[in-house]
Amino acid sequence: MINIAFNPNDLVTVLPELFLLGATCAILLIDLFLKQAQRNVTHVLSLLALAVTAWLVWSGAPVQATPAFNGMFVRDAVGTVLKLFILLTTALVYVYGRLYMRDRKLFVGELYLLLLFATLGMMLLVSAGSLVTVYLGLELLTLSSYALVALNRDSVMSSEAAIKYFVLGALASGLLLYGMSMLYGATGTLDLAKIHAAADFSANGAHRGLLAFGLVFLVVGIAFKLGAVPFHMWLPDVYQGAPTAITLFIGTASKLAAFGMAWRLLEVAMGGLHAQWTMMLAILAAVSLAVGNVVAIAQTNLKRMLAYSTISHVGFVLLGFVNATPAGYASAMFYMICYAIMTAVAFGVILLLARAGFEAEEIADFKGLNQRNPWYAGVMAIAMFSLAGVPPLFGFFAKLMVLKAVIDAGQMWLAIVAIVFAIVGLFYYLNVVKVMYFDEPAQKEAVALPADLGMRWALSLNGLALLALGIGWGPLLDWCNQALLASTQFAR
Amino acid sequence: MMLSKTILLLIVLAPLAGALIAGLLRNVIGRAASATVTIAGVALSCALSFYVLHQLVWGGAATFNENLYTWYQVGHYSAHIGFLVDRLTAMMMVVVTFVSLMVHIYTIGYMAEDDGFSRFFSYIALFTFSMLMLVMSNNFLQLFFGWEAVGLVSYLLIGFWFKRPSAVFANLKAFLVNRVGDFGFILGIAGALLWFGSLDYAQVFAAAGAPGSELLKVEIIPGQAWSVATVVCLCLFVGAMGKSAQVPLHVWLPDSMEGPTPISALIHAATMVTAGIFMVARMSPLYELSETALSVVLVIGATTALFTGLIGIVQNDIKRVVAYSTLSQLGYMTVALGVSAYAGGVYHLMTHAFFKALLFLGAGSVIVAMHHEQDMRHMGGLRKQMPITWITMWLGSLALAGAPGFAGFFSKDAIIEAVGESHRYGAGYAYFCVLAGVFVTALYSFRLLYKTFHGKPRYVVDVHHGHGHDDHGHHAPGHLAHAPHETPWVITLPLVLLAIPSVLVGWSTIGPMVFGDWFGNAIHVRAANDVLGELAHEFHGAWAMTLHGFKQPPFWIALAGFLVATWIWLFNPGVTARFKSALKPIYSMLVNKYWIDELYQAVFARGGIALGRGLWKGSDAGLIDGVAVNGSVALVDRTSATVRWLQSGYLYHYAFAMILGLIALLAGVWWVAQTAL
Amino acid sequence: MITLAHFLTLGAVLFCIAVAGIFINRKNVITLLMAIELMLLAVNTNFIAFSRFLGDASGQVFVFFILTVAAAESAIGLAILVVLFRNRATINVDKIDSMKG
Amino acid sequence: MHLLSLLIWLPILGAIVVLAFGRNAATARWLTLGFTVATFLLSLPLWTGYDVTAANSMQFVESLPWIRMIQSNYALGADGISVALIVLTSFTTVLVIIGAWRPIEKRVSQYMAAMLALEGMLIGVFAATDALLFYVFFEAMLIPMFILIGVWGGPRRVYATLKFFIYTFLGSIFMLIGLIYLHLKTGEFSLAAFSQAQLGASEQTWLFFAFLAGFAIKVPMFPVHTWLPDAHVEAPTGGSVILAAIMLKVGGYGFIRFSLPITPDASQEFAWVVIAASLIAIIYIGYVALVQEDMKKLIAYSSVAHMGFVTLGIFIALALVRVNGNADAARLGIQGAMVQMISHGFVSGALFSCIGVMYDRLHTRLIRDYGGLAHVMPWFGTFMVLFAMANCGLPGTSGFVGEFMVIMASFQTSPEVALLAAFTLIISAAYTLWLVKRIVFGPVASEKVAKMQDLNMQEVIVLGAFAIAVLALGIYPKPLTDLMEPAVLQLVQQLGLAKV
Amino acid sequence: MTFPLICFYLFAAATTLAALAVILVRNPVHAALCLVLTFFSAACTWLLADAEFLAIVLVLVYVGAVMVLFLFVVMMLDVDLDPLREGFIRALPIGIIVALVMLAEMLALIGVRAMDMPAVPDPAAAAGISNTTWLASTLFSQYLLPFEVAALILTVAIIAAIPLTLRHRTGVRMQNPGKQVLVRPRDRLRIVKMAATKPAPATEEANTP
Repeated sequence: MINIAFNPNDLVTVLPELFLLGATCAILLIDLFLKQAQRNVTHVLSLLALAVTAWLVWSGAPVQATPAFNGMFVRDAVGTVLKLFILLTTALVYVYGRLYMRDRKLFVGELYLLLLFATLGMMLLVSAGSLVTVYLGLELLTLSSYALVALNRDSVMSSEAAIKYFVLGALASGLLLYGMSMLYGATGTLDLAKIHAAADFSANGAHRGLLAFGLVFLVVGIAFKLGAVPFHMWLPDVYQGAPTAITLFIGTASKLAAFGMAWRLLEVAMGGLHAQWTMMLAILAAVSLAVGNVVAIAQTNLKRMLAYSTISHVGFVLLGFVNATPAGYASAMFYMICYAIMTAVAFGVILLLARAGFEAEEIADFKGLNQRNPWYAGVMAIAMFSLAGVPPLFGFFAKLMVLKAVIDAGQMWLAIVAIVFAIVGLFYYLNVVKVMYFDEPAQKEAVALPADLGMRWALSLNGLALLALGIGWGPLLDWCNQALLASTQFAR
Repeated sequence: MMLSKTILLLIVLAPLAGALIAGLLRNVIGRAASATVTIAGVALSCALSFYVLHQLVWGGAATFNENLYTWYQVGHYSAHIGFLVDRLTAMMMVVVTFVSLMVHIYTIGYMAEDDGFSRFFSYIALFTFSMLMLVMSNNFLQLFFGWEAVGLVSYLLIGFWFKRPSAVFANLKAFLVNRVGDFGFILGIAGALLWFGSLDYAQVFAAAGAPGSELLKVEIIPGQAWSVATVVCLCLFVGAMGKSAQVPLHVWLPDSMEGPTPISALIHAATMVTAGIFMVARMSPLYELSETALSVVLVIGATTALFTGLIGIVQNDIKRVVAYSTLSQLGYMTVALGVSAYAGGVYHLMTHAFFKALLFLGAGSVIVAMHHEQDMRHMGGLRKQMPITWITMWLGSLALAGAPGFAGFFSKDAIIEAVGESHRYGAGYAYFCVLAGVFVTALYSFRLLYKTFHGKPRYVVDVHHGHGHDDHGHHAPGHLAHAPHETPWVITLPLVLLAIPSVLVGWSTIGPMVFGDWFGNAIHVRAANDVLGELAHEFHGAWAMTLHGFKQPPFWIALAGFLVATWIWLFNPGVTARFKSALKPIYSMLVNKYWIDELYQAVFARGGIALGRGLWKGSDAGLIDGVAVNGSVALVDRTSATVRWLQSGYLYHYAFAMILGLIALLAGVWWVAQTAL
Repeated sequence: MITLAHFLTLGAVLFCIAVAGIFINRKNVITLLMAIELMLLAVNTNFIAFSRFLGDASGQVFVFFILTVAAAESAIGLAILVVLFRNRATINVDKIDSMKG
Repeated sequence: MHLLSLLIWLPILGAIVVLAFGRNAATARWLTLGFTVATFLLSLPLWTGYDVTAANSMQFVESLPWIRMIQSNYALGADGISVALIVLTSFTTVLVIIGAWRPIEKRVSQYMAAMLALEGMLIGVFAATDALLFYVFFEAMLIPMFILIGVWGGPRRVYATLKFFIYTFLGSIFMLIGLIYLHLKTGEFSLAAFSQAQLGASEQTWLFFAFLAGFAIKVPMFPVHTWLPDAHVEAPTGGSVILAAIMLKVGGYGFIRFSLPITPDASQEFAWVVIAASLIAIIYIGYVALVQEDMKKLIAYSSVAHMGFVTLGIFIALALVRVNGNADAARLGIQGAMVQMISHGFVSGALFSCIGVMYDRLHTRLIRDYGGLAHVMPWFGTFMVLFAMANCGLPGTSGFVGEFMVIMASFQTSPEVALLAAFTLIISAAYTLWLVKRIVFGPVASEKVAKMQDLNMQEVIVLGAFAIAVLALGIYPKPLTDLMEPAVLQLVQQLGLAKV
Repeated sequence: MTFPLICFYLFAAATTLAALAVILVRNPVHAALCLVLTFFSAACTWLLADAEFLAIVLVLVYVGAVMVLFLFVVMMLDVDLDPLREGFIRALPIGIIVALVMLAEMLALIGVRAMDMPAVPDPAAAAGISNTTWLASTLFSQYLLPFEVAALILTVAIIAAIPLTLRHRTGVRMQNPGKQVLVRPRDRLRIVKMAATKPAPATEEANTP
């Protein structure tokens, strides 16, 4: 009597995820038999897995969005773009973090497995077609993240960060679930596209209150994941407390995933209520910009400063949402990708400079870097200028597109708020450049950097990418735009 | 026939070439060559100027008015560099180049021992170039160029001995005061451009002369419609006041005596300071449109003529006496302009150039002889040691005082009579001033002669006191290293050459230049204002005028001045002390130059600095930087330092924040839902 | 007769108690976790109620997943708590503030 | 022939080359000199090749699609105004490099690279005809300048450079909002499209103020000038020269390129704001300059005052063409502003170089530490006096030309404005010559001053080149005004047409 | 008022009170026990909504596994209780106010009053199948993918929890019985040969002068 409707084609649709799952399981088994000295095998295998997955994502990208498993999963262009960058940034976490983690005796199989599982969760999340998949993907990601943050279990900071992250994350997912239950109640379905179709979004709709009510909780859940004020409180502590490589992961890949979640929930499911949520997001964006930028100024810890900087950047991403059109989402996605690349550079340099027993996470640790390691000082400066939004670096163009979206939405005041706080933001980014270039180093001689050529090349390329994308950002923007156009069209 | 453009260019460029060679290559070519090349340039220029004058006066050459090149051309606005050479110009060219040549020659002797010998030649040649550019200009732009260029050279020369603080103070002061004049001048030019549509003299005069141009009015102050001619003329006259040192912008000229004496002769007596007079004469078609402006010119000129002369009486520095005399004489010229007797003014300009240059160079000769002692209180009885200087100085002083037959007599008498004839507003006051001025002129002129050349020597010769360089200021006042003796021929020759025209030039020129139509259309006087034309009816030749002069009040007044001066300074030198104590308030007023310098110093210099400091500290550093810029930064910093503690580190606070955020969003949605329904 | 409103109100009340619990219990992490469990219970009640009143099974399926995930979450959360306790010898939230500002 | 592209990218390529191969200081210097000289030589064909008779004033046009989605192109072009400023840039940079030959000793390759990058971006600003491209160059040049001041600057360099960066960024980002708005309005980013956009009165008003924010700070105008003195005082000599000689011009250029054509009606309505600020700059700043104790600060303030003439000339043109209907006078005003910009480039560059010469010898910039330099450094004294005279607008020097034209033009519409503007004759002479009096003239101030050496080879080249430029422009400005005339004419015609 | 409704009220009241107790009692152990009670009562209300399977799962999984885990941890950590209650009274009013405001907003927004609709006939009962079957058919058809993902999540929980809590203590002395057995006497005892005589004390002689 149980009718298991199983379409084998669905497996093709989820092939990248399936492969990654298989690879993860394989790595799990292989890793069990490796001695600590052979851990590099896991490293290479994981990178390989990510690369193949990325290739599968890219090569198998369907022309049209393809749902699978009864609409639980949708493979569409937005998902493709986000997944590729998620895979890329996760790979960067491996490359940048290897020596750092080894120095801290965290170079263990679990690191790789949890990251792979988290990646899988993110891929699921950004392709989710149902509230259930959103929830499960999210939990797969966050549960792995909690563990990753706590991975350095002998560190007071790490465990403190983990507990904060965990409690607040659980609270947030509780709130999100509450919202989902309301949506379900109002529409009788968990499928995102069907919610949009079934819901009566008109002002006098039967379940209008329920929908609006659920929407608030969804927004809270999204805001938490992104780190928008006032749901941002976990972010600075987690950034600071987590091992830097994990911070890099949380700051880049999982933010991309959060963007995907936001888009799925807000546009695909709740597009009809955009008048409501744009208003909410506008306020959250304004507050995030203000708090993020202002508080970042007072920071002396670079990771913490970058956390507040993240909050402010999230404000910008939300600005893109305010113009609830494909172009607006495209600008937000563009911004998020840009942000991920920039942040990867910043954390990459921190990781590069960190040694056993030395975290290189205080801003003062960067004093006179230009005299010691001019090339990486340059890379870091590029990242900082880009984060600050100074042309011709990539960060500027992301800001440009978002501002365009906001102004297009007629929310001039938001644009003004954004730029005013972007100015405030200049202070702390420039401060880092100032420290690197203008201050005298604590010690004159060049610091021996870890001899990981792969990391050096990756970091250099990553930094130069900010410059290159600042000149040739058109294709990426086009890509984002087309992805969102196609996906939004399909969702309707 | 036409004047050759090449010749005119040569006149201008020859001194410039000399200046550049002497200035830039002075270390290469040496002192003698520097002097030679500049003198050659100026001599060429002088000769050609005479030739041009000859061509114009006797050769029947037409007025030359041509542009050399366009400076800029924007729409119908254009500015050019070009020459207007008519008789007025030619006369000025001759005066300038002649006096300049004399000064060049004189300088060889005067500056013989100075380190800056070549530099000095470069400067004065450059001055000659600038002054020629000024007088030969056919447009306002080039006029202004020359105007400022001579100011620059004046600045450089006053501060020639730049190690002396007083010299660099004086040159700054001179430049700034002149700049005040230029401030008005440039506005006048702008006004001419606006209302008469061009920078070109000919076009401006044509537009101004067109019927109805008097009706043009402008309301600078709302409700007060002024004739545009008045505005333009007054503005231009401000420039003239600066350059020609009219009250109240006269303060720089006495201080300019810090420069070497040849400069005082060339720039601050003969040529540059008369640029204002020349300019007003050149602008006569404009000035004729405005009675108001002319009245102002008249009153200012008269005031200058009398009151600066008074100061001359109490000065002890030989050059300063001559300087105040210059001021006073410039006042006379201005008065002439004010009564529309432009030709009289220009004529006095010319005669004054000769005798005042003579007086200055003579004074310089004395100074050289006295080893750069300038205080007359330490002179006396020099007539025996330096007879040539003595005689030429006497001739110059007689000319200055207006002794009948001398050049100064003709020019000054013409002016005084013209003033007496005029019915312009302020003419009565002016008449009183110029008459009183005659007395004053005689007084200080002869005082100078007596104190310098007559009586007993009041200096001491310390033969033992070093030898070699006559460096300035090395000796105590009144102590000389060597006995004074007559100066070399390079100094005395110019004195003699200048004395000749000082004495004689009036005889042949007064008729045509003042009472005739010598200047032609270079000077334009409306029939109603033509006081010189009135006087011309009574003019029957120079001889008759001289004889007539003996019957006129100026002569008697001058004679009175002479007698008083003789009585006091030749026979009763001690009486001055009694005068001083008896007329103490007046005396101290004169010694302190009516406290005008102090007033300016307090109001403009110190006031300006105080204002600047106030603006800087108060507004720039205080308000804009302190409050707005750093204030907002500090505000952000403080906010940051405060707001960061919302991130308390406590888990429950974090949870609160989330819950509160949720409640706020819920409330917002609820509120929007309520209002929407 | 039991209506949807009854269940929803129960859910809301449970939810609010959970919120109040978070506010009141400022010190003990475990109680915080329990409050969150209460919140999940409220959510589940909602889902079940909606599922019942809509005649749709997916709500109940969702609850099934929530229960599963909550179990996993508790495992990880408590593991983190243990790690924390080992490092700090306390689970007093007031003492866990080495990172702030 | 992609001349403009070449001019932009050659120095930037040079920056990379110098960074890569400039380990040795001498190599870095010679390489940089080579690149700058090449750029300068390449910029000359712009001037000689510019066709003043052509119908279109925008020449050397290049266009490549850049960002298709937002219709932004890599579009370059130069009219007379641009050409003049580009040549000024390439000329000045050569001198800056020569001037830095000896004084810059630490991290030479980075200094040189920053200068080269700056040059390329500055040329980019003047050549861009796409608003986004313009903005990118406009902002990007802050980065090398930030580094230049911060690394090679004086004791308070951090404060100064941060202030400089944030101040200028603040203004320009408001402009960015305006650009985006215009983009949304027109669908593209080309300046030509922007100037043809039909805009309502209120739109124009806020756009005008957005542009004003950007350019006023750059110029800088009162009351947003306070970054300039600090930046100048702390910057190394080369930085000061570039800053004063070229970067400030970007503001004036922006007014001409953006404010006037895009928002003519609002510009007209609010011209009084700019005119008032310009007049305040001329008088107020003049007084402030008078009392400065630091030479660089004094010249910096004087720059503010002089740039007041630029803004005055530009905005007086609006009143002239709109109210008085006097298009020729408007052209005169804009020409005056442009000539003033070019001239100020030479004069301020030269003055900062002079101060650099003194600073290199005595390591102080306080006026009271100097005195009697004419005695120990006669050639230096000559140059200093020349440039001081140019600074106070002596006819025959370039400083006079622009001021004269602007005063003439402003008198055509308002004698009162001209009256206040002409006040510069007095006040600029007062502060400049008082400065000269205290440092060049007077008795030799101290033993240290007595030991100062006269100019060396590089300094003579730098100051001599500046002097030639100052005099040439002062004596015969027509080639420059002719070069710019087509562009100015076109602009003035555009101004005549109301958009509302 | 029907019997199910009375039951509902009873269980709901029990749930609420127990939930209140969870957040108000001092001792975490008591709180955990109250939570168990809450879950029980809630499970009963679920039964009233015909969700038998989930009600049982709640009791089995939650009460049986999760709550036991909670208790285990509470007891293992042996927390000092007194400091944990500080500030409780101070926070109470705020907590109550916040909760009430929240409740009011929620109820207002949901529009509870509009929700007084009766339940549709139980579809499972209508189809003549059990609730569990009904659920399972959905779960394994429509929700196959999530089901697999849920399995993954449990795997992650294991992978995560083990390294966090498993601890190879260093410095702990343990006995290895195998080694003990294999030990030989000569491993423990070494016979050292020493000289029989002791050298005479030299110190006394040195001390005598």
